Amino acid sequence: MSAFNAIDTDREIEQEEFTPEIEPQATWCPGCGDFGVLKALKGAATELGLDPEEILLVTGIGCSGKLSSYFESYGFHSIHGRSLPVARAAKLANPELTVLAAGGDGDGYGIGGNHFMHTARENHDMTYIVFNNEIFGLTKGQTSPTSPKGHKSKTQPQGSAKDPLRPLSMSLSAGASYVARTAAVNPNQAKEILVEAIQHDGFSHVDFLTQCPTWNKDAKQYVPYIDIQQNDEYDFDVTERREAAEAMYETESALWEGKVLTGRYYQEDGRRTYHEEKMQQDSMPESPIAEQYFDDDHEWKRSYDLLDAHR
Amino acid sequence: MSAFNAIDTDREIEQEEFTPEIEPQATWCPGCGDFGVLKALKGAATELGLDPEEILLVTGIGCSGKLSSYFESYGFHSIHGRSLPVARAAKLANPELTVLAAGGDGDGYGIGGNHFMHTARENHDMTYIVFNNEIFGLTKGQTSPTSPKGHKSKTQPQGSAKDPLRPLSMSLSAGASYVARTAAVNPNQAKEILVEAIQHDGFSHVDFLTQCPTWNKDAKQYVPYIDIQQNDEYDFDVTERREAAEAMYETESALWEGKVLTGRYYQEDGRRTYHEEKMQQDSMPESPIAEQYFDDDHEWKRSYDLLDAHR
Amino acid sequence: MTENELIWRIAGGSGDGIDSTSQNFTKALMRAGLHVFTHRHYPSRIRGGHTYVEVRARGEPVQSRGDGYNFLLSLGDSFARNPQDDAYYGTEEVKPLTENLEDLNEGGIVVYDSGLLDEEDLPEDFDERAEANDWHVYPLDLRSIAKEHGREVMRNTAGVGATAALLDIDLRYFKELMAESMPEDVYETNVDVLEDAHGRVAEMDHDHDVSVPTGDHETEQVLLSASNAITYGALDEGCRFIAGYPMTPWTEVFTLMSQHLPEFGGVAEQVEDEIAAASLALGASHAGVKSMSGSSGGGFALMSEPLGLAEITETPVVLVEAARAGPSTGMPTKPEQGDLEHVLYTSQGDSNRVVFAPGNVAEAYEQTRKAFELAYDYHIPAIVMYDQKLSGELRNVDTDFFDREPNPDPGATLTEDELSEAAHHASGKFQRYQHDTPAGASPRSIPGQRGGRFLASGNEHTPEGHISEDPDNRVAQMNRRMEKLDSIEQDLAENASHQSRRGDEDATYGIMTFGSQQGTVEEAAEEIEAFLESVDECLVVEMNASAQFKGLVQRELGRFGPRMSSLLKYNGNPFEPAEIVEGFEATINGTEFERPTARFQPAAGD
Amino acid sequence: MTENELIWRIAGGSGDGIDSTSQNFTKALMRAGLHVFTHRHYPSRIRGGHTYVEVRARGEPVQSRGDGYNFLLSLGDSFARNPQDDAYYGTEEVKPLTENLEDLNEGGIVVYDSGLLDEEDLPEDFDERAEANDWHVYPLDLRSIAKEHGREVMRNTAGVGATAALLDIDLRYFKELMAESMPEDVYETNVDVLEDAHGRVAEMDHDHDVSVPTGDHETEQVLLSASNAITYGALDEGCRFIAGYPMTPWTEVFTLMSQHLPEFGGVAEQVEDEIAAASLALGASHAGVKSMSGSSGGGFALMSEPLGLAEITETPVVLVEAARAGPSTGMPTKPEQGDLEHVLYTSQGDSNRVVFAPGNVAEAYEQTRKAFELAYDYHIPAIVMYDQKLSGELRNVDTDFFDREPNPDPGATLTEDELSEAAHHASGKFQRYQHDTPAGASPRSIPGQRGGRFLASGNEHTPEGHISEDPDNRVAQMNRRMEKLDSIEQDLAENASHQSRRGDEDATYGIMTFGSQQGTVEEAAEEIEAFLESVDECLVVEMNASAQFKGLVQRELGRFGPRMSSLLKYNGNPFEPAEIVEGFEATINGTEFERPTARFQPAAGD
Ligand SMILES: Cc1ncc(C[n+]2csc(CCOP(=O)(O)OP(=O)(O)O)c2C)c(N)n1
Ligand SMILES: Cc1ncc(C[n+]2csc(CCOP(=O)(O)OP(=O)(O)O)c2C)c(N)n1
Ligand code: SF4
Ligand code: SF4
Ligand SMILES: [Mg+2]
Ligand SMILES: [Mg+2]
Repeated sequence: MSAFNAIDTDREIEQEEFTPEIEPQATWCPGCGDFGVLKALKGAATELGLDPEEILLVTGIGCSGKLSSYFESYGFHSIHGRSLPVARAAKLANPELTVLAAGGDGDGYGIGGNHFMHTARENHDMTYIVFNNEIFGLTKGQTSPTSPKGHKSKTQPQGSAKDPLRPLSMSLSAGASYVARTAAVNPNQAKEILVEAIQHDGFSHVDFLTQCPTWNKDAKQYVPYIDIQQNDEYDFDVTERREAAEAMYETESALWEGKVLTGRYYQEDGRRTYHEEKMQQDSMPESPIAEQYFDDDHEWKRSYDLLDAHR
Repeated sequence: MSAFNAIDTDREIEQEEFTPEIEPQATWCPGCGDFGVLKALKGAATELGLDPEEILLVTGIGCSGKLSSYFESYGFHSIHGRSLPVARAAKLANPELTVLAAGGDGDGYGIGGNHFMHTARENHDMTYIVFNNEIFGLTKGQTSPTSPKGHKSKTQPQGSAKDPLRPLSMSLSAGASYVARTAAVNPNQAKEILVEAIQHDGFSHVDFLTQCPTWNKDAKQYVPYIDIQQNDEYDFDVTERREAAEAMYETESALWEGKVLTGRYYQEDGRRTYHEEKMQQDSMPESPIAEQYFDDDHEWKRSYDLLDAHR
Repeated sequence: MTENELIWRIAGGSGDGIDSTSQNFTKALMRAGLHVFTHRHYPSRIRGGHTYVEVRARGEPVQSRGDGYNFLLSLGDSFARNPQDDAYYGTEEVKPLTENLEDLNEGGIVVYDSGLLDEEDLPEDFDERAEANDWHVYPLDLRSIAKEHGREVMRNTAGVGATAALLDIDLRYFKELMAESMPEDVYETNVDVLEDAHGRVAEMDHDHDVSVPTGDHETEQVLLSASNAITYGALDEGCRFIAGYPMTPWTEVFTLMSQHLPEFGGVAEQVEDEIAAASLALGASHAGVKSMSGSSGGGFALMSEPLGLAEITETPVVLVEAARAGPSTGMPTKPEQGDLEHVLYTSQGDSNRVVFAPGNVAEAYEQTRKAFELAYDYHIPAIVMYDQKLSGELRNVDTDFFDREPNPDPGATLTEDELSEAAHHASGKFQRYQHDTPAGASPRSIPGQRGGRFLASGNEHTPEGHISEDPDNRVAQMNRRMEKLDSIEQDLAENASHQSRRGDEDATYGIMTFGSQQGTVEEAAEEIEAFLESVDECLVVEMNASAQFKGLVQRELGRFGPRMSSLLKYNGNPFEPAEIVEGFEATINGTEFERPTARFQPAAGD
Repeated sequence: MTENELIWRIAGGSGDGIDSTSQNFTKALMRAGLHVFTHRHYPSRIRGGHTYVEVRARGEPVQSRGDGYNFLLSLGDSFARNPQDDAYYGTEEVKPLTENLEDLNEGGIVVYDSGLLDEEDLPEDFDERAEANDWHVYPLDLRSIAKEHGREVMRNTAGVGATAALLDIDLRYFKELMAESMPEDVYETNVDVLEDAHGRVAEMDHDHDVSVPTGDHETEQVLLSASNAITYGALDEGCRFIAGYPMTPWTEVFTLMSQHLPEFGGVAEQVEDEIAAASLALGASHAGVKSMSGSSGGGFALMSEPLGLAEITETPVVLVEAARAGPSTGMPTKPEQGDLEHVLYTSQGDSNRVVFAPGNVAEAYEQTRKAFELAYDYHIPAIVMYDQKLSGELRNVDTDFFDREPNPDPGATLTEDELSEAAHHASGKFQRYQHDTPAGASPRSIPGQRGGRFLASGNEHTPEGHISEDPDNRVAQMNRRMEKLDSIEQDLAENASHQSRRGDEDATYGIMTFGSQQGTVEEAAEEIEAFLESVDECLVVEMNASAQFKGLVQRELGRFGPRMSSLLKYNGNPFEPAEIVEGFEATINGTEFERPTARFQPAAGD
């Protein structure tokens, strides 16, 4: 018995099913990289044969956060920086759901940075997509934690004095088990990477370069880009942490100089997901907790059985 | 003229001046590693000839947070996880102060993790001491972000399912320009490292292993320890980021196996502090802002001069 | 009072086992047929520092800690700091004795451990005070007795033996309890210590009047604190997920839930901070599991933003707020009721939540269950507020009280079958937030259900959850969300008011209070109105400095200000009955309220 | 009203330059001698979506947006989504026209850009409605006029030219303003567009009655919003540090401060989140700099914990709360006054803060200065609360109003000389938190000062700041902190009430409101009491759903509930005068309040 029949259906899924008829067109600005994420995600979900109703997509606040308005599935458009804690609990409540979290660079690396680090180390089996446009889009163009040093904005009129944060390196140190960077301008790679990330068992982090033509005009549009898997100059083993770390460092530094490197950086297989770790320690029930409430045969324990300690 | 005559005095400083007569004895449990931090800090401050009144010590909440009660100086015992934002603003307000921040592993790597990362990347010229006892001390022994996987506590009765966080690696990826680990059981090294950290121009991070005999009995007492600078097996260049990263990774992994490595891991010289970066960009006045209010000759601009834009 | 009650206080340093010793003592008295009540006092410090537990026992039910106390067992603080000139904490060694003398009633007993405290360390005026107050002092070398048979820590057991001898309590109960909890060899040495101390004291002169009352329970009793009761209420109501971050005193409920949830088929998560904790509770609830989180003081403050998210997305959740003395870190181990307004109003925009403030163990259980029920029926955050005082109070309750059915009902949640009949947008998106629904809540679906997809959004939204700033939709959604409170008020009025009124219907004077003493629910103001209508003057008793509960009543009713005086206490200790009596007299007679421990604030003149 | 005022509305898509065009239009009218007032409406969207600005101009001072409006310049939304079946947002292209018709007064003018909107796209009933309402409709191909001379975006300029022609406004003002802000070549093409559009329209039939009133300013005027005024108040009061994180509408003040502070010798920091932002403000203030932070809605909610820290450590700080429609993300670009209780009570423990709610540009300046003054004199957090409505309102103010001296006084702060005379513990530690001080605040020292070392702690503390749980010390410290509010109330009563009362002293009926319409200060309840005493019935007008301001008055006074009716609006738009008139009639006559846009709540019967 399952109370959740959208999960693991074998219906044929069409890509259009992921377009909400109720709001089929995004309000992103013309030329915005966010369209690229939406398209890649629709493509990936279709390729994976996912049912819109077995996906929970949790987003933060920002232009990027509107993804859940434009992608048809169960959605949770939460608050700024908190998509990950909402998402990972939903996964614990029902591990059979496909759980995706998404948000901007401000949302995920700024205000939400700590949740990012802690979710990564726990290795929850979910995918986190960060729309990295190196800017705060929705609030009209302020410096973000990935904006290059010297970047001028209304709140940093003299230019940012801060070194930008290194999202890939941080992710690896924190413990993400799949780390990749792709770009809106590279739709095929983006879709493939999302497919891999969703398939990956564990926490997968995709740093998605999304140009913001409205507020980040000076920044490169992320072209030309180099796919490090396609380019002999960047030959390294994505399963080797040390090599991955170097490639990430180089990629992050290169971007500040205007050179756009993308691709898979790290993939650790065989590491237990958080769910598996908890099972291992008898601190997680075998079947999804969410099902208990729909299961008439479930045996409900009661506190009356615990009173011995109080006599 | 200075309104702050405790700064840069050339008085002879005695170590006892750092003991508050009003509360000369700490309430830490017998055998607690926190005593080691207090002693090392008193020693370092004396060696550096600092006046208690030119130091601002900002602490978080935890057993560790009580440091400001037992170290005589200007102190700010703030709230859980927020010592760094309080401290770095004080430094901006008056760059001539010696600013120290301190707190526990829960305080700094758990709830305060994001401030740690962002303060590091900004490279504020201050020292951050984390009392790492791999446990929540003050709240009575719950699992902390550095508790080893499998660690049992009241809130994780079956054992922690989480990989502990890597404080040194995170610090490096985030952008700290001085990173070291020392231990309460190694008082000489601890003092020397604190001296270096305070002298360092930029953000220095000291992960200070402090045994908690009350709640973390199973954990090693951090003996025997190896000083990596004293041991030929660990020969690497602390000014080389890549080598430092490897040494950190190894050190963190070793600790989970019970092997205690300590020493200096990374030192980046010549990088501009945040204050210098802001000066460079004309977004920071030359003399301490705090002095303006005591300077009768200071010229105070007024909004009346800005009205042209509104006519 | 001495004849029909015992108020026994055991004092020492943190980490000296005061807590567990007092708990066994209380259980023993309960097993002996008495009603019991404990009050705990401890510092924010792991080892050392003055701590005590008071145990009150009567033949009748006990509601409060009582006035003063009549038996002090002073054990010494083995982690005391050495005395040092100018140190503001003074001589910690003698504190287990000296700090407790002020409240000791006339004719009371003092037993102190002369093995830890030399006679010359006693305060100079000690003998004088003892004489003036007719205290009966027994210096006993408990430490040596303990050491003689076993280990020094067993001096607590020796103290209990001495108490039993002085009060003529059967040792049987203590032995039983020790046997249940200790390994054989430890048990044996403890019994030796117990009996030895008992024997020695039994031989002494007993010229005091303190005695243990007698009593008899009709049914079996259990001893619990409100923290236990909240935990059990949550478990029985089907809560299977908790996320939290430790903070005193919230840690108690969090720890208990963490220990029980795995065996109950649920999950407990300790996470990076309280913002995450509350957000996880929302995530799990959204995905179909009855969920809770909670914190104290500053930790609850961090939940402000997710709390608002729960309100607008109508995600059911129960939060526990375990209050302590504020503001900020304040006095982390001391009780206060200063968080009422914070809990009612924190988070931007109009609040839309239910707040319970249970007043005792039984109410804590009932109201926690009700909190879950309302949260899941009405899709609203429900907050159970309690405080350090309640979490430290152990009380006896009939075992039968807990013989209830668990409730697995997920509330206003549809099954897939029901979903197939429910209202959808033409495109197939489920209308989870309909404009008009009978009781306020619009039934929800759960991710993974076929036919249930919708968007939950912190932005104002259409019936399907899509972001909308349309003014008419806005008004409809706001009204529906706000109406829930009316429905809940009605529901509670019909089914369970959680408010109790005692005494004469025609009383001229009244006393009103909430929380640790009595329960209240936001918005359920009708009964209070009727009460205030009926009395001429009323004293409002609360543990905070700004009269928040009185303010709430005034806010809701806009009347009766001139009838209400306030008695406020915020020095870290709960009220004693005598303070309330004096405050009440000040209300009626206009006499001066003279205690420095609390503040009387007369009603504003008309 | 048509004769003596113009209410001009310019509508289009976000990103189409509506804002700057309307601003220049307003300045032009101001320069022409009129009093002006703008109202801004925009969606939470960067490009496209229906946005408008309304400009009201009169010969007399203007206090509100007025009822409806009489001139629509509809420019089209160049980022409109294409119409699609089932999409709930409908046909965005025509929204700049259709969404604005409801409020257009009888006899009003409509100018729309026929270059963007074909006649066949018009709503079916458009002609009918125009006729029924006697609207005068001018379809003009503004887009082509713009393209002909320059670039398409200049169609705004064409629209202004058309407006000027229809209303007979001298083009001189517009040209001057364009000359001041545009590079030569852009200016020239714009002038061409302006004149061309003007010329074409001037030739048309003008059978409407809409006209521009005349006026004359005695002194030079400046045009500002409350955001400008708050910024200027802060700068003039010596604020030299700000930390923040962007959030609408708080971003306005934060951006303005960030732009000005470097030239004013201060520092502005954009940081990782709002918890950090508030904490930085405390850190800088502690180290001696007058500091501020602030946010909106959820961002302010995150400041709850540091706010409490400021209260107990007595760290002076000014926070701005720029409210918007909640709960949670709510309607981020729409005004509401739903955060009042949140701002008053968030953070655990008894609150100890001052809240200002200025009602217009001048008050925003004055009260921000006062906020800093009180914060630094009394060591208390002071909050300036305003909202989207005030931040979007541009008003003219006498230039002379700003001709004031800056205030570098650091408040209750000692110099080293004064410190050497001040009270110290025997060990030399400064007693920064003395039990008894005349006005509530105990003067502070600044780190780095010789002889000033002390500990600031979020825990309850001794005079030197060391952690203490002593009950007597607790009561003394709490009382002193709470007393500040009394001192402040007195200070304000004597020096600056920030409350204004208009109309007849003997009025039987009253209207009461706060914030965007009028200022109020927590605790300064006496004047309100006198006012309520004097009237028989009172209508309380506020932009939220739960009558928070009325609740506050009732909480403080405990009386007058039965006298106060509420008029509540929470659909995202501010009140229009006619709604208030109708609400007032409902109060007095008991007539039905029939508008769906707001809710009337009669006073609870006695
Ligand atoms: C607590 C909180 N602080 C601030 C905001 C305002 N805010 C909304 S989106 C955003 C940042 C947007 O930047 P990013 O996360 O990079 O997303 P983008 O718009 O660029 O996709 C901010 C600061 C908020 N909604 N909540
Ligand atoms: C916001 C908030 N959450 C929780 C707490 C409770 N708390 C106090 S100290 C502490 C953790 C202590 O652990 P750590 O930071 O490692 O310090 P230690 O006591 O081990 O030195 C916690 C959770 C708090 N004070 N504030
Ligand atoms: S502002 Fe930037 S990120 Fe946002 S929708 Fe426009 S282009 Fe995209
Ligand atoms: S509990 Fe642990 S960390 Fe805290 S004082 Fe005791 S030994 Fe030290
Ligand atoms: Mg961004
Ligand atoms: Mg710790």
